[in-house]
Amino acid sequence: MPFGLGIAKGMMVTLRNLARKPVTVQYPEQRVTQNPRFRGEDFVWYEERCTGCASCAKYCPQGIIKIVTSPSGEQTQEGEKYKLETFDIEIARCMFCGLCVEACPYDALHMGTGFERAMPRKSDLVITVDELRASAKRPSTWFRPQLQDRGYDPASGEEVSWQDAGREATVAPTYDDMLKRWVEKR
Amino acid sequence: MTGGIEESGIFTAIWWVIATLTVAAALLVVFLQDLVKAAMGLIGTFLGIAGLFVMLNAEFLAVVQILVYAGAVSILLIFGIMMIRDTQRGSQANSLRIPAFALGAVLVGIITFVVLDTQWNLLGEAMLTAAVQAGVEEAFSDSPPVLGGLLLREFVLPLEAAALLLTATLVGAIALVKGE
Amino acid sequence: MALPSESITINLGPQHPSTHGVFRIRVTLDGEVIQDIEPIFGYLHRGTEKLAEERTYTQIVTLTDRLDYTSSMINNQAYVMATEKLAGLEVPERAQYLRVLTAELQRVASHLMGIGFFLQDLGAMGTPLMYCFRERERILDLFEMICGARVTVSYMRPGGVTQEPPPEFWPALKELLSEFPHYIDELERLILENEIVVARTKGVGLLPRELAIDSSISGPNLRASGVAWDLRKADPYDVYGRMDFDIPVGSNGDSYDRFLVRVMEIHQSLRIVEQCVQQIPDGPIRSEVPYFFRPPPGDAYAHVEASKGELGFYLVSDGGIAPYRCKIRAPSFINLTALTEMLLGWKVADLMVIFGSLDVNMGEVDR
Amino acid sequence: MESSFDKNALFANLNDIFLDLLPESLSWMAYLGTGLTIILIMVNAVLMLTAFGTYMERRVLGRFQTRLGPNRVGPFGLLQPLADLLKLITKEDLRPESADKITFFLAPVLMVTSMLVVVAVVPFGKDSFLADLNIGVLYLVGIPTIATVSMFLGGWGSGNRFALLGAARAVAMLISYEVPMIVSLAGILILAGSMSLVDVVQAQQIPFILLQPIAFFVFLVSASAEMNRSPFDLMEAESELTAGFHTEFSGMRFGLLQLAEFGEVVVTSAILATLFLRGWENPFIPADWQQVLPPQLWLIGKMLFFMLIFTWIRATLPRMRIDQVMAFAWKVLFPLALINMFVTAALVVAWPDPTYTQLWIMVGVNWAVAIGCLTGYTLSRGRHRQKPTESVRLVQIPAEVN
Repeated sequence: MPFGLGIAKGMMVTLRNLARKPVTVQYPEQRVTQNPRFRGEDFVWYEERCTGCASCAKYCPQGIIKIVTSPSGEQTQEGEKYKLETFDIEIARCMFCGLCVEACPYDALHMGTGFERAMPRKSDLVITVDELRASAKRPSTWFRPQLQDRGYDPASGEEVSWQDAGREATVAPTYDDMLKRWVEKR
Repeated sequence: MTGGIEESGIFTAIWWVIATLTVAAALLVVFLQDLVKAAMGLIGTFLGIAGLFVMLNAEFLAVVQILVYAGAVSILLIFGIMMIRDTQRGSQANSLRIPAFALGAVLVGIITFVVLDTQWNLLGEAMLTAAVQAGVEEAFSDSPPVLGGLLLREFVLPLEAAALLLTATLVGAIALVKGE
Repeated sequence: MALPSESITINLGPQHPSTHGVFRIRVTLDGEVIQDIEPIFGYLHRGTEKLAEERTYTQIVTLTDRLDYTSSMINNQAYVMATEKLAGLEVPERAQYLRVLTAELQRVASHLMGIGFFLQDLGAMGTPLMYCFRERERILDLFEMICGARVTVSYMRPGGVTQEPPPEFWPALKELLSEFPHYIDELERLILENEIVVARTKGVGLLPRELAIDSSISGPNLRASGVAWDLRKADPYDVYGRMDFDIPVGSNGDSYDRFLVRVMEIHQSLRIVEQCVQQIPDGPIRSEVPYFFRPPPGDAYAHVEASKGELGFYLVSDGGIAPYRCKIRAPSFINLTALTEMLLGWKVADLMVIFGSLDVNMGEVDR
Repeated sequence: MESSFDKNALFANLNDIFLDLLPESLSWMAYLGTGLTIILIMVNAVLMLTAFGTYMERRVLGRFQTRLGPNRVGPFGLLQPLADLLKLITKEDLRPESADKITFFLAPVLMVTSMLVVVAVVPFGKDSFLADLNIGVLYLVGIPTIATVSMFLGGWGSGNRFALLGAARAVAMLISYEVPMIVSLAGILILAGSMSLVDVVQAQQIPFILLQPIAFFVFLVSASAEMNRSPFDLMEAESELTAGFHTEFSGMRFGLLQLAEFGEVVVTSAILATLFLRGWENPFIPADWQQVLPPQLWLIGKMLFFMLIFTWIRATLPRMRIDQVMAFAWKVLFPLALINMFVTAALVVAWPDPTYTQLWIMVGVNWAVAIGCLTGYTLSRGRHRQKPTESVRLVQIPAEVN
């Protein structure tokens, strides 16, 4: 093997790559396609589905979900539903592991799709209950096979109503049902 | 030379500027305490001398001066200086100060005497024959071939002797530094 | 008369372009030659082991992502295996295949990064690094498809994995498998026989076989020193026992061998992925494990062949919902034990090469 | 001595213009004015080319790495150099406490100066150049040594140990690479019979890149070492010494150093084009043919070509180690340059005044020598050299199927 052939081969590789199309994208104008399961920062929350059980808060490894409830008087199949007064997600410390979503037995909390929430102050990095109520309902399909099975893609911009977000449309499941489905379905 | 420029004041002015700078740099070398700055002064001197060579139409010598002295020699010098721990103060207690001063004074005296005593106008009107004029112009128009001819024909023995001497020096230096 | 020269001490790091994170080496140099080194670490200490003591078993998975952040999947796998051993959990077969599949993809990604940064340390202006990252991106895309995150995956759970891959995952994986060998070939043409790379790495930073074993170095670094030791073969976990793959073993134990072993392991990992795709059965992907579970008091140690070496988790349970103690045997940390022996007498430029060839990750070293 | 006036049309024209403008008593100022004007043009041309060179280098390097490179400022990112300049100027100019004031100030200035001064002898057209020195080629290699001094001063004066190491490397390396560089040019000088760059260009009936392949290789390598480009960028090896001799420089001082560095690429490309690719003439077709492009454009085109090659090398090759770099200079490049010198000298002795056919025979002989050298070197290395990839083997352990 003549000396210098290795270098020559390497030079040819770089030369070939010169002709190749760049793989990088120009971020604000172009974006890479985001997968439906992407775990983004803007949580999607359906107040109608939430009972205020605070499973999410309990399951969060960082303890960043703060929930304050009061009795609402509204009865459901299992009993009284709670009224949510505070539902703060301090996403400055959030690591987007999705355990809160995994924990939600009523499919009320979903991961979002966004990733552009740079803020000058840490206090701005708290998603309050008002923001959760008002935000666009484009849930990520992470840990939501029912959305995925339907072929839902949050990137399409389509919003999902609270009736469609659950594993079953309206009827809240029993605990046994829930446990069974929760464990078996995955 | 097509005259004009050389006879005008600019040429002389530039010469004065370069000469002053060279002497100033040389004085810096002598008087500065900081060794590195003194070395920088030395580089300045070398560059000034190169400039003077250019003004004397000896471009070859000028470039060699820059290449060898301003480039290589001074770098090696600085390299050596850098290895000294305290370059800021230089050598303060120097017991040889007075003898050195005396020797320097004698040298300056000799040089001054030689400069004053020499009959500088060697190529005066009387001696400037047409043949000499032609030779001078040839040498000035393209000095490297002339230099090469001189070095490799007339002075080839001294050149080789110098080369041998330098090689011996080099080998000796390596032998000294490397130890066994 | 040998002239004595004065040695100088320089601090490489903690902020330095090629210490792969925040690692600090105090180097005493004689000219360019390394006389003495003192590695100093702890700049990235986050107390993972302590944090694990106040997380539930499931929540700890998220911590393991951040150990060696270039191979989160393998960390997840090691941790959940320890938990399963501790709690005596069954893992469905499909989940085991999915674990092996993702772990091998992660190994490819991690090795690509190791190779890329190694060549960056050699001074190759970022080109091989860019190529490596380009290929690694494709794997990360698959991870995003499968679990919604690219680096901090948190994909595995005690008793299985979180989610079934989406239907589009399988064709994407197939495409990747068909194109990847081509990319690796290109990378090999670019660097493997390059005279400068060979001159810079052959015979540099020798790690003799005995020293490697004595200082309990593991992973590609050990295999480059001529020891055919791979936990996937020596102590097959999950479904590695069914996989047909070879172990690249070096003969010199120099930087080049360490680097080449990684390149060759990429091919073997791709082989394993292919076999996984062929063999994977249908079935559940997670056994019934409640979110808060209390393993019986006792202890368990599980180890996997991570991309950097043997990654072990030692868990002690006191019967509560969180482990009493969690000890992590981080391969990067232990691979650094022979650093001094490997570096002494080499030049500063070799320091980067040798350190880069060890492919350590500071997230794991400092934990 | 032949004055610049006689050969240099550009100079003469400008001088005439100045003479017309100025009154008789101030005619001596015409010379000065002409010189200063041409210097101004040249310096600005070099600086503009350097600015464009940084942009091109970054774009092309980006494409080599399958990314885009700077494309935000202005159309296609063309204003990126301007943005860099603005950024560097507005940045705080820091000088470390331990730095030596004078050397720290002098280093960038000296470096830029030495880079710019070299351009003086590069002819950019048949009758247009700043100076046609009769020692032009020597000047080309002589002046850049001052850059070495400035690198050393900068590294030493920063009071930083990384910088000091970088400076020590720079000095050791650059001094050694000057030797093969100068010797490699000997072949060209023998062929051209003159040290003047104008004569060198006109002597190239066949471009010297064909006639002097070894000299081209040696010069290319030593030149990239002189400009401290990869694979010889030891003195600023960012993965080892953070930034080498310019670690402590910031703001516009850093900018000047970078300018000098990229400027050296431009200047070296110009030198390469002049010495090996017929300078301002068209590269391969005989000179008496119709000129397609104006000479200046030919020169700039060739410069861009060489800059591209430098970028290509930079994109591909890793850095060598200091001892390997030195060994390469003394054990490979220097003997090669010597061989080339002797072969060329022998050929010129054989045909003191070669015809076109004899020139082509010379090309053949030189290439044969080059290939012979490569083969010989390979054989001498190959005796102990196995294929590098053979050191790792695959160990097969059968799968235990359960």
